[in-house]
Amino acid sequence: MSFDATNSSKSFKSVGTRPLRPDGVDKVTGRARYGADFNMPGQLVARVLRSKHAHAKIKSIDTSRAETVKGVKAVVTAADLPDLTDGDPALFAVLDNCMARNKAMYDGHAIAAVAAIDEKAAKAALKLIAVDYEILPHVTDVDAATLPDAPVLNEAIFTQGVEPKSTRPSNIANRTEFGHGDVDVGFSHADSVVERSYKTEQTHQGYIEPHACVANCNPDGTAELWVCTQGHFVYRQVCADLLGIEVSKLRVTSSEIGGGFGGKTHVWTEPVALALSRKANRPVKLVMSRDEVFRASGPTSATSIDVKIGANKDGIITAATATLRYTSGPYADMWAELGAMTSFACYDLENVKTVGLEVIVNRPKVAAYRAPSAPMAAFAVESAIDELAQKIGMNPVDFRIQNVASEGTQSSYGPIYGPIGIGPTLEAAKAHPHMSAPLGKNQGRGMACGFWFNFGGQTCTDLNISADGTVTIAVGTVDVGGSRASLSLIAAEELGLSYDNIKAVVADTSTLGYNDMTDGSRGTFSTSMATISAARNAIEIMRHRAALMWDIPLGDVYWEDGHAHAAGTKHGNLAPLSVKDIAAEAGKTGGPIAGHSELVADGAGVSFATHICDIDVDPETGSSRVVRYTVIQDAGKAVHPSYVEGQYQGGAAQGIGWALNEEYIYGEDGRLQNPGFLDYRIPVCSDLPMIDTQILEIPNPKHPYGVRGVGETSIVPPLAAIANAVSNAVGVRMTHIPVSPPRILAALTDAKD
Amino acid sequence: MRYERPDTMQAATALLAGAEAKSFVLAGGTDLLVRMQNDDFEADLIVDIKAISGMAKVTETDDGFVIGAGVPSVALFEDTALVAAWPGVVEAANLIGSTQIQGRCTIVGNLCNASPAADSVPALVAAGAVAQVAGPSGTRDVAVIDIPTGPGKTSLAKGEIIQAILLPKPNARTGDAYLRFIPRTEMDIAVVGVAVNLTLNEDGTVIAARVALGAVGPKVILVDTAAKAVIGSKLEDVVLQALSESCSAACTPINDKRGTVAFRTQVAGVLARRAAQTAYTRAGGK
Amino acid sequence: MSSIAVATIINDDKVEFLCQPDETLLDILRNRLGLMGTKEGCGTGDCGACSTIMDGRVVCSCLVLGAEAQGRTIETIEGMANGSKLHPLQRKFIEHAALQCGICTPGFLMAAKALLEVNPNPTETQIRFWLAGNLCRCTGYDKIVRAVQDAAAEIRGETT
Amino acid sequence: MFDVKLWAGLQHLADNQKVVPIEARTIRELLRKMENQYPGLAEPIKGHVAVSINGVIYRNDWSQELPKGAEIMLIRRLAGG
Repeated sequence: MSFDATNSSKSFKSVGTRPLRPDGVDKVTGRARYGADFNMPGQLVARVLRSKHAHAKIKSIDTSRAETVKGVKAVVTAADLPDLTDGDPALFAVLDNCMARNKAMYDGHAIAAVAAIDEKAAKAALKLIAVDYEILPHVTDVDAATLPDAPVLNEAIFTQGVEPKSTRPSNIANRTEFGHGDVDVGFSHADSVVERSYKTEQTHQGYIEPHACVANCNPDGTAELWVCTQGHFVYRQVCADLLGIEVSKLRVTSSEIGGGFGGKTHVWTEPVALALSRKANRPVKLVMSRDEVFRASGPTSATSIDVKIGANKDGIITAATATLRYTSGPYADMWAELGAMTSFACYDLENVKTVGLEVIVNRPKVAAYRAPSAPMAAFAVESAIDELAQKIGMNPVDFRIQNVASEGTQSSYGPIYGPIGIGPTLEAAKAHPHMSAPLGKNQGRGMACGFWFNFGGQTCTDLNISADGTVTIAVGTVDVGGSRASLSLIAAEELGLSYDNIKAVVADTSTLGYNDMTDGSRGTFSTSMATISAARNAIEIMRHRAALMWDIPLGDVYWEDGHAHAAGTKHGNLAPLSVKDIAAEAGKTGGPIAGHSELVADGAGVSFATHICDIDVDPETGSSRVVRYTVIQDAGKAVHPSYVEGQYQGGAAQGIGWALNEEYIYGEDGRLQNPGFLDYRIPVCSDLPMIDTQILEIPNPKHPYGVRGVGETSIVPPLAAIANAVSNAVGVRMTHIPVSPPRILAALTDAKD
Repeated sequence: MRYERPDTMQAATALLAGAEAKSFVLAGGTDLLVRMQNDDFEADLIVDIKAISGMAKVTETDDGFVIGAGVPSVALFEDTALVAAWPGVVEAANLIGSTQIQGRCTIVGNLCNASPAADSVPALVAAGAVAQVAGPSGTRDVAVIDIPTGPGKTSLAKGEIIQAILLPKPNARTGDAYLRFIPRTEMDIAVVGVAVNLTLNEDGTVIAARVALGAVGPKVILVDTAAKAVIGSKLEDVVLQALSESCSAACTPINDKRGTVAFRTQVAGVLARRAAQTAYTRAGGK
Repeated sequence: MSSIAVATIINDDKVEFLCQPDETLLDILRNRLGLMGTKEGCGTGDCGACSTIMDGRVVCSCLVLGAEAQGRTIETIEGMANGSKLHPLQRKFIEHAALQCGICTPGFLMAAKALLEVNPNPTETQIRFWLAGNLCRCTGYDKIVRAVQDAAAEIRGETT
Repeated sequence: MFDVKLWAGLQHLADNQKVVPIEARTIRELLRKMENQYPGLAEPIKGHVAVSINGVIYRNDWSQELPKGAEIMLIRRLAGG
């Protein structure tokens, strides 16, 4: 805990360069092993039976016929996953979501599962499981669920956070509030006010790799899990808790991960695979189909948001309020709260109030999706900001600059900001050639700002120096987008070695201490801190070894540029010792040389971005195309700029998809209509232009190299940037995301009438 | 389930005619294999017709073009004579799915799948294409428009296979075009599809027209009123307006995950106008 | 269901296998032949992760029956490099950081290879439309398109 | 002495106080004293609380020292993607 993470600005040799990623060859030759690419001897195939009802009481489940199918080795239901959650509601929600206990809460909710020698037998068995359902009334729409006549989905849920205490069960699980000042007074000073309601539809992270795992429970109480996950240590903890396995007896190995974006921070089927393996006493492979991924894993919230913002004629915002209703699926969670925290975070406001309402619906359990909850809030707020700027006759970038938060501003969610980067991104946007480029006919330009937190958290790195002077680093944060390259650069920088001398691997849960997940933009931020710390520890050891090799006092040995140097001239101009020199003698100077670090990388700070986008709209069909897109974001320090750009571009593309075409569509029957990539329309290559990026580097004072997390913020502004661009192109304010062609055409038609 | 790959059409139709339960013809497989992924899919027999001679060929005859049932869409695009004669049909066939799908999917499969939103079907109907149907008792020719009877349903009898599509040689000064609306730029099913086929006289006046709509009714719609609106004209603005209105009026769409009634109706008219202008230019009109 | 014997050529090797009539080529490659470089993202031809080249045309192997491979020539990602020498597309994908998670990469490489074989000098628009059947959720496609352009230039002999 | 601000979700567990004055040197001491004063806070402090010190959010490092005059706020532990 003594590690000093303070930024000490320095010039870099490795950090900031763009070497080839260490896992590149494996990934372009098909050798990289993902979740579904692993097999064990005697392995069974698992399939899950899922509810086709949006809401139904499970009166009984009869698995007896399924068990008689030849080749079937185990059938499990909720009875095989007894409740060991000890009153922890969040953990119970995970358990109930893995396997429905009393009620099916959404189309796709797991009811039972089968392990068999092949897929055919498993499928045949699923058809023979008899479930007696009592169909219950359902509700999937966020607003409908809050109406007084809506079916109450969970009789045990009473709205938390209201006074006086609520006495009737409700689909509003909790109410949270943030802000400061007096908004009524603020609005009384406003010359112009914009007040509107907005809606966004539910989207999915849309990773191309479906969830997949191989589970193996042994009769001696040990177990293994091979799984695609953003956090194998967290999966280990949750699975051990749910199955009653001692944590250290469950070894979890993270495979290469084919995309996660938050959706693989949460267990969905892994406890089921373990339960099947335990019952069958055989390894079990469970791979979700794409249909299952959409119906039963991690979408984000659908939302309905009311915003009111007032400004005086000088362009100062005098008050701002927002009420944010977020769906969380069938269980209480905290998604609306995150929306309420982030909504006005970009601005310096004297009077601000946000209220979050968490809404229970018959949809899948919501999981984090890249800067969870922030994009929807930003859509509503940044749309209103744009409209207000127009109303008072200021250009949108100047209006934002006028009201921007900076060091010392009290954030809308409470704390006072340290040094932050929103102002510089806005200034950069204002100066960017994109901002002044001419627009064509039927084109519109939009801009928006976005905010997200950075996480730190528990992190370990083991750094081992081999006899030839090369170095392996074993890290515990899953590499989702090139972090092994970044962390190798960091180790090379700190040790003064070349990048090629470093090999980074992701360790399994039995070979490294606990690590939090790769989430909250923390992977490179946190593990680079642990890696720097581990490297410094190794350097200390190497100084000792050099002193021994030279037989001089430790105090006379200093480290520079990858070498131990003897200080001054009193030791007879000893030639510096390289890492290789020292490593070669390690056996004689005290054994293998390693550096370890176990730390909490707290104090990660916050992250901001500004996006600009041009859209071309066909006013006759409502078709729209993004023709130019620019991302400006503060990275603190870009360790591997190519992969920082990649995060900016990828987040923007996901946001563009969300803004234009992606949405969960539910039928009257409460069933998901589009659980596939055909009708859940993520952007394809021909939908997008090149996405320009501008990396700002405002060093993070709380990181030795000034690094900030960069993974998530880029998905926050696009919804609003696109909506603003479309609104400007067609002259009608678009308030419902996605702004799909039917919505644009309907808005144009309504405006004409 | 059995998989059979007969060498002759007689053998193929006999297999299908003799099948006791559900059987399917496999050509490109881009619809059939998707259906096979469904847990509820059951079949007793799949007959792969690609080994039958002639299935994989486009043949130009004195009367027109014979497109075998196994010809993938991409091969139509590679046939320069066909592209010159029926650019609208080829562009429609080339809108089905991705590059990967293009390498496998066939216009016969597109027709037999009987989706109201099939891209190539309106273009074939506008072009006056004929399906050559082989059955246990010989072959018969059926107008393409008479093959689909509703979503997922065709007029083919048990044991019958469409072995080829016949496209006539276009008359002089004929041009066709197909446009569809999709939310993205690729990979979507048509929300609306419009095909227009025009023949002009020497002064550029339309003397024959066929206008067909997809995805706005339970099956492809041939819009006679739209054809009447443009015959005798040079596609003046008022004529295009009439064409557009008659197409919108002919729509009988539904609201679904891909589009609304209002959207489909409105956009059908817009695309009809645009497709007509392209067809007119291709026919040599100015 | 009785098994079907299939003889085919995969990555220049004669390969024989037995399959069930309803098994896809993707199932065969992954489960029977151990060629797991070909990925399954959807199983319905919508994502392109399972792209392979069959008789010179790129196809979704999830939409081809194993039995249909009889007598065909199939290329998969495992056959793309020439020994230890990467194909220019493979090298440029790494150089341009055109992959993040990498699950879509084998499919993109197969599709891009097929493109450059028919069109050695594609425009950006042609690249984008050709690759529209390959979904990538990480990159926003920018670096993928640049990698393909650069590889094409190298294959044409225009750059290093 | 710090005036520790509570986020709205905690206030009902602390006699509806928005601000609680506490004397403490580290986060650990701060949380322990708050728990002692308001036992209802024990449950959220166990798993759902992060501490903001001058705008920097600490989720885990309870040994963090509290600088004189710092702005201290208890906020929700967040989830990320």
